[in-house]
Amino acid sequence: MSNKIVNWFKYASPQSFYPVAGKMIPWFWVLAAIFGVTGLWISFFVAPTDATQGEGYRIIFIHVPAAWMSMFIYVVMATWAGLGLALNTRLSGMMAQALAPTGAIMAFLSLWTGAFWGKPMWGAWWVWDARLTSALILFFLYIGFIALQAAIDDARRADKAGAILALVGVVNVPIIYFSVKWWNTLHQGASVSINKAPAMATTMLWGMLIMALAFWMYSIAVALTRVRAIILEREAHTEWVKELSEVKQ
Amino acid sequence: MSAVFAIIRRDLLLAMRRKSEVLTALFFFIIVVSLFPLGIGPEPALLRKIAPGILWVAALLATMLGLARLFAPDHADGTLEQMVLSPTPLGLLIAGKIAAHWITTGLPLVLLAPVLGIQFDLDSGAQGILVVSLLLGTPLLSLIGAIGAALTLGLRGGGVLLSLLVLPLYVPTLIFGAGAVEAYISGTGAGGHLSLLAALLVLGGFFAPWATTAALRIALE
Amino acid sequence: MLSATSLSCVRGERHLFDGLDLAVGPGEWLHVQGENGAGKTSLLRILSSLSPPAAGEILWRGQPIKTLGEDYRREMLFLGHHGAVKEELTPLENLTLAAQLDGTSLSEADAMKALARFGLRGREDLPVRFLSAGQKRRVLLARLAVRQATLWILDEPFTALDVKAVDMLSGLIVEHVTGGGIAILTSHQSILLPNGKVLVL
Amino acid sequence: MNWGSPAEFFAMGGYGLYVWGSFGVCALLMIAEPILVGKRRTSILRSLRRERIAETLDTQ
Repeated sequence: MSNKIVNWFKYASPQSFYPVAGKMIPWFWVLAAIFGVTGLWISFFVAPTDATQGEGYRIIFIHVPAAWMSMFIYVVMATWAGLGLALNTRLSGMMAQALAPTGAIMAFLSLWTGAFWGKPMWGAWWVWDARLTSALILFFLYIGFIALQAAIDDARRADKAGAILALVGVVNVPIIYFSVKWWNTLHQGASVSINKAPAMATTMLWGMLIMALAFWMYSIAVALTRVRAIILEREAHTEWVKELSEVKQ
Repeated sequence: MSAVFAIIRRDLLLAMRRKSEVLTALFFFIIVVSLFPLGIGPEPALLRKIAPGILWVAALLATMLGLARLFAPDHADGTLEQMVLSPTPLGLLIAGKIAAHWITTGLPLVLLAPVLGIQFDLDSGAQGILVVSLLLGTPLLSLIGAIGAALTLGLRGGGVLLSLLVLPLYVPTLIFGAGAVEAYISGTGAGGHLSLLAALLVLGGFFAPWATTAALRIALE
Repeated sequence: MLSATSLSCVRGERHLFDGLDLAVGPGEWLHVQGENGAGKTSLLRILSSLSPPAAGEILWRGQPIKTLGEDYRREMLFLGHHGAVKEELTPLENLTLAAQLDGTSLSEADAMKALARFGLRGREDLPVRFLSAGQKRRVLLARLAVRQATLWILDEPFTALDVKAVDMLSGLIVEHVTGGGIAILTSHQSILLPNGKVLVL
Repeated sequence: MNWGSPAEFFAMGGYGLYVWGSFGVCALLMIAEPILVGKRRTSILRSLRRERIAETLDTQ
């Protein structure tokens, strides 16, 4: 038991995590490519045309994974942040910082694709649908997190302040989602919801799941690449960074 | 406990000595609310419909005005350090400061709202619900805002950053607060909204001082 | 009574000090010296429990101050660069509110007496912003006089004081130390007080 | 197979703008993000190497 904890802490130091991440990144890119190609193939060539929404529904093959990932990344980010506060490990804050831009991009994609789906289906680029509205607020939360960290010069303070904001955010996200949904039903929002678009056929579900896996692998690969850059930036003055082969050449 | 009351008394005393800050927020509230009919048109039915939303959004923005100065003066003159070093737990003192902030910004808005409601032709029942919703909601605005004020303490561009952090977190309060009045006007009853608002207030009252304290300790380290 | 073992302090990338040991007993005072940026203020903030040390431990009466918490803070008085004096409040209000914040009670008569001792008689009811910089510092001296604390941690207490006030403060410190108290302070001037130790950073 | 010809594929049954607008922006961001992250990495590596050279100059 104690052995496991020691091992875990060993990988929690930036110095030992840096090479491990470097080894893992190519594999996640390969997985992302495999799932991505399969997912695209299913979404365009296997999944049949929808009876009511025609070909337009194919947008959900990226909309839903982007929406899922934007929420999932926020929770993962808050978890890292919480770990950082509780255990005072340096890597946790760097991970949270590395995840935020990818999460923001996912939130943006879910908004963008939502709008491009909404235009033909609802006849408007933007509808105050409960999901789109919560996605918009989630996007603001990401931007706030990134802006707060950018405004603080001291890296340790930035990590800790960001961690508190992420934790406050993660408590609020369900409340926001619930309140927006409540607000939406009271005002009798759109009757077609973007997620239960067509009667979910099995092939569509598979396509969505595989695309979600592709997004997931992509996010891990990008976040790990970014965390490696952050480690180099923050540990620039340490000996081990100066001894790295990519620095020495 | 006496230290908590001392903090509240001190902040109220300071607010009395610098009346302009309190009055600015109050007049901001009045002016913003009065601008809407000018922009939209004087039709009473329309105004009645948008009144809850406008009054609530204006209250939210007016609360934001003073937030950046919630901890900044205490930080600048070293009082915050003394609060950290006080034998009384910092969380309690912070709760006291948040209470004082509400008394100086939230409470005046609650008292003023019915007067402005007249401009929007709200009947007395809707006025009552408006006051109750603000009474439950404005403390929540101070509580959530305090977290943002603590996080952005001493940062460049702190004021703008503060609104970026805090406004998204205000969404549930806005929805339930304005929704309560709207629900009353449309005849569905405001009970559900108000009890949810009260539940949020309990949750915020429990967590916000704690998160604010943690954020302040980080800012002071 | 107050001892610290192998303290280190890191600001950003810089190590201000490492492996610092110190011990001050009752009836002693410690003069922390060093160039600008040597970490004098940082050391005082660490000793006062405002910021945690990067490494090392601080003991008060043999117990770590981290676990003592409020019991330590009740016995300790810290005065930083900024005096925690509110410009809008009068010296009297500042003094009583500070006492309440410290968890002690201060009668108005005692507060007036302390202010009078430091030459602020007749200015008790004037908002502090109408006072001169030196008079503002005297409000702080009055606070030192009324606060019952065993350990004083004072960051640059002699700045902005005129000759008379410097004497008053020196007298106050001597009185405190001979009464069994402890004082730790930073100052650019050399101070001639009995029972002093010097720590150079 | 859903599509008779490439033209049909690109038209997406009249939803071409919306479907390709979504997939296009998605692809664009997912290409741009790794490139930007890669740039961040090369720029920090470059400054680290420069520092190394400066240090060797100091010791000489």
